[in-house]
Amino acid sequence: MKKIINKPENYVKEMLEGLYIAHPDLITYTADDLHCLVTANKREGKVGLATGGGSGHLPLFLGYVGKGMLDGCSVGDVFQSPSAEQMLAVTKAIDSGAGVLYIYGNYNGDIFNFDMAAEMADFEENIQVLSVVAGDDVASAGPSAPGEKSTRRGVAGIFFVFKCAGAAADKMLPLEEVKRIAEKAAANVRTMGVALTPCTVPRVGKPGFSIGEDEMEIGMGIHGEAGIRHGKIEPADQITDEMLDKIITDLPYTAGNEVDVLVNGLGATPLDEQYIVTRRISMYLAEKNIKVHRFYVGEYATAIEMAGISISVLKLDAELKALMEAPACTPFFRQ
Amino acid sequence: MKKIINKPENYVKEMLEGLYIAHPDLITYTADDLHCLVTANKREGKVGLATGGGSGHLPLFLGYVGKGMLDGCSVGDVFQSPSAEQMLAVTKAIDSGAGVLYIYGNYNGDIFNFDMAAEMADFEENIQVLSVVAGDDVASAGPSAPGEKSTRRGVAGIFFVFKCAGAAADKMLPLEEVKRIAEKAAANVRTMGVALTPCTVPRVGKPGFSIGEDEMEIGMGIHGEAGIRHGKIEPADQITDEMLDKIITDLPYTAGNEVDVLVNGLGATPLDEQYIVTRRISMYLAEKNIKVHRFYVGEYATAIEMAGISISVLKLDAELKALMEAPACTPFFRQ
Amino acid sequence: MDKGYIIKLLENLKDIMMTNKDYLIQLDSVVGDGDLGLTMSDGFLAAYNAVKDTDDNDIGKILYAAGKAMSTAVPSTMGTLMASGFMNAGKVLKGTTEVTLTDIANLFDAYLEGVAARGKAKLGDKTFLDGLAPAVASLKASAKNQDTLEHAASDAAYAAEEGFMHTNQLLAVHGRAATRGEESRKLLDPGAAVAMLMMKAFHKSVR
Amino acid sequence: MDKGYIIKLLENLKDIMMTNKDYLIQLDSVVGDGDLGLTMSDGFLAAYNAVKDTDDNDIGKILYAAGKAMSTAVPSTMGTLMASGFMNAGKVLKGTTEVTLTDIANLFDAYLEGVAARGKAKLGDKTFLDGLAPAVASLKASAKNQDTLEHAASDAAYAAEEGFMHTNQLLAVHGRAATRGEESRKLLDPGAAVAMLMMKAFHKSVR
Ligand SMILES: Nc1ncnc2c1ncn2[C@@H]1O[C@H](COP(=O)(O)OP(=O)(O)O)[C@@H](O)[C@H]1O
Ligand SMILES: Nc1ncnc2c1ncn2[C@@H]1O[C@H](COP(=O)(O)OP(=O)(O)O)[C@@H](O)[C@H]1O
Ligand SMILES: [Mg+2]
Ligand SMILES: [Mg+2]
Ligand SMILES: [Mg+2]
Ligand SMILES: [Mg+2]
Repeated sequence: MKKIINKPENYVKEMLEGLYIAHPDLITYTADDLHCLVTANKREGKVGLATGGGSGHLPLFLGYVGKGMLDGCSVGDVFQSPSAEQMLAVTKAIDSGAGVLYIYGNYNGDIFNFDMAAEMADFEENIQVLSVVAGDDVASAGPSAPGEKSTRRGVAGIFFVFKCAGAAADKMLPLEEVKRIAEKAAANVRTMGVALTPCTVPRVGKPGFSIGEDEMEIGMGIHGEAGIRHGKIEPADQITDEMLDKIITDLPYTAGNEVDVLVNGLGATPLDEQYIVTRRISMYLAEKNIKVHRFYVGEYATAIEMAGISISVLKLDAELKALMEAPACTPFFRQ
Repeated sequence: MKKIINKPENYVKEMLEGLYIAHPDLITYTADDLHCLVTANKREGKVGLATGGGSGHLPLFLGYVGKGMLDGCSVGDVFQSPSAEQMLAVTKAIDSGAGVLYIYGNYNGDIFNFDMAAEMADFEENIQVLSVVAGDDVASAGPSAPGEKSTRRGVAGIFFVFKCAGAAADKMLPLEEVKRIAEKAAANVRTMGVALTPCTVPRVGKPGFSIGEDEMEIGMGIHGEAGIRHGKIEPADQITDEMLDKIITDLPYTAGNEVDVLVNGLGATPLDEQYIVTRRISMYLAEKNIKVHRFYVGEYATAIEMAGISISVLKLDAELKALMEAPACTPFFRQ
Repeated sequence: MDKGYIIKLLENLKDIMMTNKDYLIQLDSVVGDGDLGLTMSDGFLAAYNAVKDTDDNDIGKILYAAGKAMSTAVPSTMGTLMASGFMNAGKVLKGTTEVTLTDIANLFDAYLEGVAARGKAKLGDKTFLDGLAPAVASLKASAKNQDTLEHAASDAAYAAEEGFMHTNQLLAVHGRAATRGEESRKLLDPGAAVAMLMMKAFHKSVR
Repeated sequence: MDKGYIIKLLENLKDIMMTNKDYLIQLDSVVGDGDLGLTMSDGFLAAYNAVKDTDDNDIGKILYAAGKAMSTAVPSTMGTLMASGFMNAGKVLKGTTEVTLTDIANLFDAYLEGVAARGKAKLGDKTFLDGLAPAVASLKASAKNQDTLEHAASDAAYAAEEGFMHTNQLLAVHGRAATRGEESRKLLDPGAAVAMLMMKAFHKSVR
């Protein structure tokens, strides 16, 4: 395990201490608990937006707390959900009477805890809480039947949901409206990833799985969940096309659509490669007559030090487009 | 070589194509040559700021072209200088009569080419060009005697030089003044790095050197130049202290000083680890009674997919502090 | 039986999870991420510690407090589910200071309900429910038959064990195990093992 | 001799770099990054191609154009240094359409100056200069003695070779080799080998 860390059991605590030191203008914490991160710039009367999840995905989740995006984030141990109590503490801190919307990824532990936190907020604190669960990874399961709960994992595409909902809340829209927008963004985003190397949870000390020296795993999840196929590494253009084929046909995205695209590095993959993929996406979508409104390129949701890339596509309408264009200022995302 | 690329010989070209696709509002190119990158928002009457250097260091160098920082960048092949002609093309495109300042790292190839370009600009185009060469890596050589040229390599600290000079040019200061400020910033920044893994130049296809499975190299350069010692990996706090000991005593930085600090990931090291190091730096400097004005944390200057971190410290006075606080908007840096 | 019994039950639950820590780690390592032994021993310890010296006599409140402590200590899948079980049992038994076999059947029924409401799994989905549900059914039948507490607990423990042993017939549809598809079928479910251990501890608490 | 000779010289320079590509790669692989064979063959090819069909009779302009083409083709350390040599020689010989031995001595002297001005190395720093400088000195002496061109070229080639062979006594202070400190001393300098090859090609061009 090649990591610049101290004791593995202090990994998350020390990372959080560093974060608060570096971004005092944007974030702070509540309930005397470093894991209960909240904005340093609370706006009265605004719907509070909270997320949460395991560590190991920086800048996800906490990096999107700030102006124009989220108001709070409860932070778990690496790849582990934070507790309902921590979520409740964040909820209490960010509510200013307009209610709170939870937006988080589709993982069992997170769902159970956010549900419990929502009940506690209602029963114990009389705070109205609604929830939107994002599941954008087309590789993780087939599309769900109408009315059925999605079984897809939430991955990098949640960034778009944060951005749209954050801008909506910033416009002082009411809770139900912000939820509608978050759901609309979530319903219109699809993601797929490819991994080249595994990642190591610091407390475990060795990779949780392995990928052959000249192999890749298409569709692998951000905790190393199995993908849809593994095989020899192929040229970037070919990998990109395979991922886009899956993404495009799933929603589907069709000629005449306008989209935002997120090209996301999973941790160890240089920006150069992300731009090589960006180039191909642009060619591919142009051929399908799908117009790219804007590319976002960089590390937005990682899997510790996994090498790999994911592509997320958000289908825009006038409403989502305007929300995507709104300004935002968080530790990791500025626009 | 685990990379998501197409033909290695197209690595830089395709990366650049992706960049122009993703950031059309900020950057474009001149002389019909993708390697001659210039701002899309030229300001008449402003001193032009140009940099350049080999690829493989994203977001260095081109990522800092935009508003409030640089105006142009010539882009070489991986770890190779661009040509004087490309530098000249950039110079011509960004000059608007106020002259051009070159700011680049202390490497032979870059120096020779920038010198040649400056001569061409003078002889052939009648453009006044001045140069500032940044050499901030304390591990690469001892301090130079007064009046002597520094033999230190330029590494991540050049970000501070770009930022200060960029803000000065943005204030419409004349060429000599912008140069004075760039030199002052360069004179007050020191950097040191540590590497855990090697990196692979795509056209070479295998790592240029190796580091033992449980070893690190303190002071390694961003092309894999040998450091000052290698040994077993140590806890993050210990590594941080060793690097800071070298940095602090070099300038020196003393009690009562105010500084900006850049914690830079070299490519494969997760943000978490960068924040763990940030935490320690904050403790260390507090003990020395050196005040941190601001932390910058993230990937600012990489060595392809090297795992490792560098720390850069800029000593501030009122002038540099104000310049560091000025706004900037580039593909990779927004403030 | 008063709150003293409930606290003893919580102590026995804690003890059995501690004793079987490695067994649960081993089961979860095959199917999931291997943390179940740690989360269950830490979680039941936190539950017990939170109430062992309580002044409260309200059995419902005690169970609710134990659950909340557990949810804070171990916010993992099973940690939160077990916490939800205790909290729901607490709500149902709120105001009770004495319990009979019928109350205990209700307690575990409410626990099962709490887990099911939280996790939204169905019987046969290869989860904790498939271990606990047969035991609750057995307890209810025993209560109806007015069996002795010890006899009822013995039957319940047996039913839970059978339920657990039966999980290697089932296809996983929740959590990490589900990502294995058909391959998951031949494996025993770690969460159902926790149900079996709970019923063993319950049996011990009434002997 | 008119521009025809200069173009033939450039052709011979290109040929010798092509022929010795692997040799230079091998030398540079020991000390540096191994690219010297590629950059020198590509660079001298570009220089030759840029002027081989020129209408210009001005030898100075031809040399300058050759240098510029080289700097564009191979912006590496040696590429830029060789380009600077040609460009400075071009400046010095500007307006010349015929050359004698004295002019050629001046040409290589200006080349040396151009490289030295660009690279700011001193003699003895274990660089290209340590190969070319002895050859230039020899050429100047030959011109003074009014030697035949062929004899002068032969002496110059011999001097350059000796200069090159002598670089394994010197400590590197520039570029990648310098990072090896004392260890660099026992190695031959690849850049100086280029100087030796240049003089060999010059010798061939006048035979
Ligand atoms: N929806 C659910 N309802 C009930 N039990 C569940 C549910 N999902 C998973 N489980 C149980 O949780 C067990 C795994 O728990 P745990 O190790 O805490 O999960 P993880 O480590 O994956 O978060 C499974 O063996 C299963 O019995
Ligand atoms: N300042 C200098 N002046 C003259 N020659 C130099 C100088 N620095 C380096 N050289 C020559 O350059 C050679 C290496 O050239 P090259 O392979 O192009 O360098 P790199 O690949 O490191 O950029 C050395 O062998 C040396 O002879
Ligand atoms: Mg588990
Ligand atoms: Mg777990
Ligand atoms: Mg070389
Ligand atoms: Mg080279």
